[in-house]
Amino acid sequence: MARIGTLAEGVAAVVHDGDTVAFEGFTHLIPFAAGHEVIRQRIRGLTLVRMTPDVIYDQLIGAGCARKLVFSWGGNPGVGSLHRFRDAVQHEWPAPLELEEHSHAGMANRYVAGASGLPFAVLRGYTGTDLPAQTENIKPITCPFTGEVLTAVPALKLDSAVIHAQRADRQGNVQLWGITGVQKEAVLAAERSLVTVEEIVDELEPVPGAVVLPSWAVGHVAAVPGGAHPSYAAGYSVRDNDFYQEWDAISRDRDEFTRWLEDLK
Amino acid sequence: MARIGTLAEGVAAVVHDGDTVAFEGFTHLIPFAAGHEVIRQRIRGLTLVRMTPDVIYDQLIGAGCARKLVFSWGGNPGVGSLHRFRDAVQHEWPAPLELEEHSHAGMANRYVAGASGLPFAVLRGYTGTDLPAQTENIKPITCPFTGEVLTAVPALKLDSAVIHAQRADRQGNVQLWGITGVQKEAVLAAERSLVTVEEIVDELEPVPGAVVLPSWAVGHVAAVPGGAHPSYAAGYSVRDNDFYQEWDAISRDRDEFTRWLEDLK
Amino acid sequence: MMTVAAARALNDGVVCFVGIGLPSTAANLARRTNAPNLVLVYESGTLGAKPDRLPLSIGDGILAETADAVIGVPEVFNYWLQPGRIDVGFLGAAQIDKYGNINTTVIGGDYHNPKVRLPGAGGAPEIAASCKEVIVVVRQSPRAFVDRVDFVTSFGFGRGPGEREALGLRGGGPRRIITDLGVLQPDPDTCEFVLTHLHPGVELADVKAATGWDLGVSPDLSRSATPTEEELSVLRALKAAS
Amino acid sequence: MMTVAAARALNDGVVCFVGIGLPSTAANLARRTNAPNLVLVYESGTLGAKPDRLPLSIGDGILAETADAVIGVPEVFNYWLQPGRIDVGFLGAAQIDKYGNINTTVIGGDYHNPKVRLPGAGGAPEIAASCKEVIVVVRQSPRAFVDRVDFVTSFGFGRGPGEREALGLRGGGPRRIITDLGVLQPDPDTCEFVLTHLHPGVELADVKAATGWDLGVSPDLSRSATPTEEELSVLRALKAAS
Repeated sequence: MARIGTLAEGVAAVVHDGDTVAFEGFTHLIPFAAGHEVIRQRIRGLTLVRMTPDVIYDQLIGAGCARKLVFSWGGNPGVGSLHRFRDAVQHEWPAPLELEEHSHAGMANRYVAGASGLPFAVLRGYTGTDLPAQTENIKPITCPFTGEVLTAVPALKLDSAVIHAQRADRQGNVQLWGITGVQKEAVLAAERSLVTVEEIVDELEPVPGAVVLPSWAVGHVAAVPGGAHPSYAAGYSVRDNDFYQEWDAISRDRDEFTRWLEDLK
Repeated sequence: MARIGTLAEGVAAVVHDGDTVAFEGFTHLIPFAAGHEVIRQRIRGLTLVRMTPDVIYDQLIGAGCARKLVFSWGGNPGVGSLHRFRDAVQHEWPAPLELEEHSHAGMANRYVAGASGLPFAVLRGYTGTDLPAQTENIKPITCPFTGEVLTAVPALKLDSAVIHAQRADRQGNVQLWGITGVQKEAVLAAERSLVTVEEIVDELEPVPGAVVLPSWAVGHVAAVPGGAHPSYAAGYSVRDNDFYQEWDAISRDRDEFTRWLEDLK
Repeated sequence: MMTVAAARALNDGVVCFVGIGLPSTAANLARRTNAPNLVLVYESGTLGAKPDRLPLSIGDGILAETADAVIGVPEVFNYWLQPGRIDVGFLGAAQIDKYGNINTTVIGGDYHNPKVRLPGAGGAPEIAASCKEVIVVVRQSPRAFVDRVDFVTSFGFGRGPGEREALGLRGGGPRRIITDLGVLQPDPDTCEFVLTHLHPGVELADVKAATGWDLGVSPDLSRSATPTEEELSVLRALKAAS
Repeated sequence: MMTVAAARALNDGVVCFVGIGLPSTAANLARRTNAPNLVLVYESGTLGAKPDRLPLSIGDGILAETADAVIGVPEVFNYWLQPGRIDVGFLGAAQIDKYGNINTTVIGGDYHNPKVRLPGAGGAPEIAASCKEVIVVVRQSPRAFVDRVDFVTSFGFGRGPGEREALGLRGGGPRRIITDLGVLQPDPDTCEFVLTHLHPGVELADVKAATGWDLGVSPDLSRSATPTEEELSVLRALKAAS
């Protein structure tokens, strides 16, 4: 059964120094507030896993929480580059950042394999590209029936996963809807999980397109209204596109970013 | 875009002599009316694919439409045996029936691989059982990352798939809800598909838990109210448990069954 | 008594993979008596179903209507069963042997020309492989309790200790066979099932006579408690409502 | 003009995999002009989205609200893209070479110490592999149009004919590069991209100067039609609504 508590309790219980951790949410429902709490709790040495690192990982990387990034697309969606990510890769500031790079299809299948208790996934992917040469984690695999050669990627085995959802009930059953990305897979691929929610309600009324994670498959739940800002929670908030633009200016300059970081703490 | 027509047109267009065909529906939404139309159109030489052959395949097997059955559990759920299936296997009546036998997990993954355009699927399954010795279609596969040995099964590549759904709109978009089984996978794993529906409506109002198959992924749609009887369509009908009991008596005896068959035609 | 004993075997709060028939009845009895927080998972794709009557099939509408979540069948097996998220799996058997291997495929003859063709595997091979523990519920008779099954549909302990580990199976395997006469559990050293409980009114000789191998008896053999009035009345109510 | 040319490249009724930015604008323009039955698939999991304004991100709420179906991200790639169900994929590029190979990963230096770190692959490698055809939309400059890309993020025709087939790629590969100056298409024999259309007011010399390889010219070189009043007004309205 999921434990219901505060954001600070949830982050402390779920995200530990040195963890391989995923904060997921595909544009929608990105758990920004939990990311900020990780920065405040000075958690270090994280291997950050996420399909689209986005502004949330730009912040965690700039704050020095990360040692490695496993990802498939690292940009500020609709705006441009992630400057803290680039600064870490190109100039090792504030620390070197190891990269493991995949395609979306590869990452999605790695989550599925992790959620499925399998050591690897098979896909038609990466063929002809220079990506396999950069990692041990993309290998050929031969179909035992047809002889066809496909691509294998290892399962994501996460220490921890953090997602944001619209709501949970008092038993800790979690409900999310709209664009649901790979959030269910991230939680199921992780040893420990934290779900921040817009609200905790007496009963989860069914919603079309909703994904429900039963309480017994969830570690911790914390009510954090607005916890996805500047991303959004369908039915509760809209995306703060202006902040994504502003982030370009904040993050472009180390001093400007450092001021933002001090304000956060 | 899906073509909307009558049941007879749909069956004639989709299910051909010698096809590898799946009629899917997990207890719920079993396309019985379409199966009966296959019997009426005297379609022959079918390789019938289905996780739970159920009464619908007992009827098709008894009627002599099948040459092979690919399945994972062949019983009359809640009642007992499928007598036509047993008679075909044990006494080759009305014709010999070749069997290819899997577990539910294996069959479900074979559908997923078919829907995914992959030649095979990987699972933790069949280990230690006598099932792999009976078919070429269960083989070991080694994880290229961990060296662990798992099980591979080939994708189901279907010529045709037939399912029943609650409704479609006039563009041929299909909506089903409740227990949705492997129906989406069956349609996506097939070259040709037929969906019988309870009704055709102007607009598909969203329903919690619904699966929607877009028109451009569906071949043929036919309005067949009650087309799942004696199984059921949530929101439209309830399961006719008495018929499942009656089937035990009808199917137990070849003459009794033959009378049922004559009445059907 | 078999149903009551099966219900009692379920601890509160565990996640239980349920098939139709006796397992479903036992699980629903447990949810109303000793295990109110039991989580029922049906292979039709209903997680946390809370039916107020006994479902008549694994795809009964009452399951979807009362479930915490309804998912597709591939997800049941891949996301929930395979990774070992299910605590207890219930299985039936046409034949079971002294190492808890189960046959639901063919009896007699050979595979291609069997004497009796049974329904086959269904979800059982992976339930037997992946659940933390498996409870087998089956009526005891020499025909069902055999020295060696004709066909291994679901793997128990193979031919003895260490085989599950060697095959890489992660679940704990069969921990209990509940019959109409008593309860059998595997000997920790040999993995051979021995009698641990006699149901009320049953004599040891009855059980031995109903077993096709030379049945061992646990040194701790005890007698199952008689069904309570509450258990019986809940069971009657459940059956009446269906 | 780049947007209008991209919109015109979409035939009515096709299923189109759309990224944010110019491809999304072009696809939404096409849906309002020459291709009212265009099916838009966004990688965020919306099948058949019909936004009434331009979405600002790939996960804009308007996409889920107007879609025929909303699915998880793994399903987008596994059930819809991978099996070849998508007719047209739109891709951008930081670098593209004469064989239509695309780089969106790193420029200069080497992979571990690049001069410029770009966002990476996203969905592009599998879009390039699996769609029946790919349309690349990119501003033309010698820095972007290079003889050989620094890193192959998405495979076009490799180093020439036969390579896609040898690799077992099932999609048709890049069939069109639409730029701000004109349109390039692969020569059927060499797979090298040659200029097939000049946009209004652009001279051949301008295009050659903006290309980092010795650009070939199709014998059928023609001039793109000037954007119509309708195209321009729909485009203005789309942009104003966002």
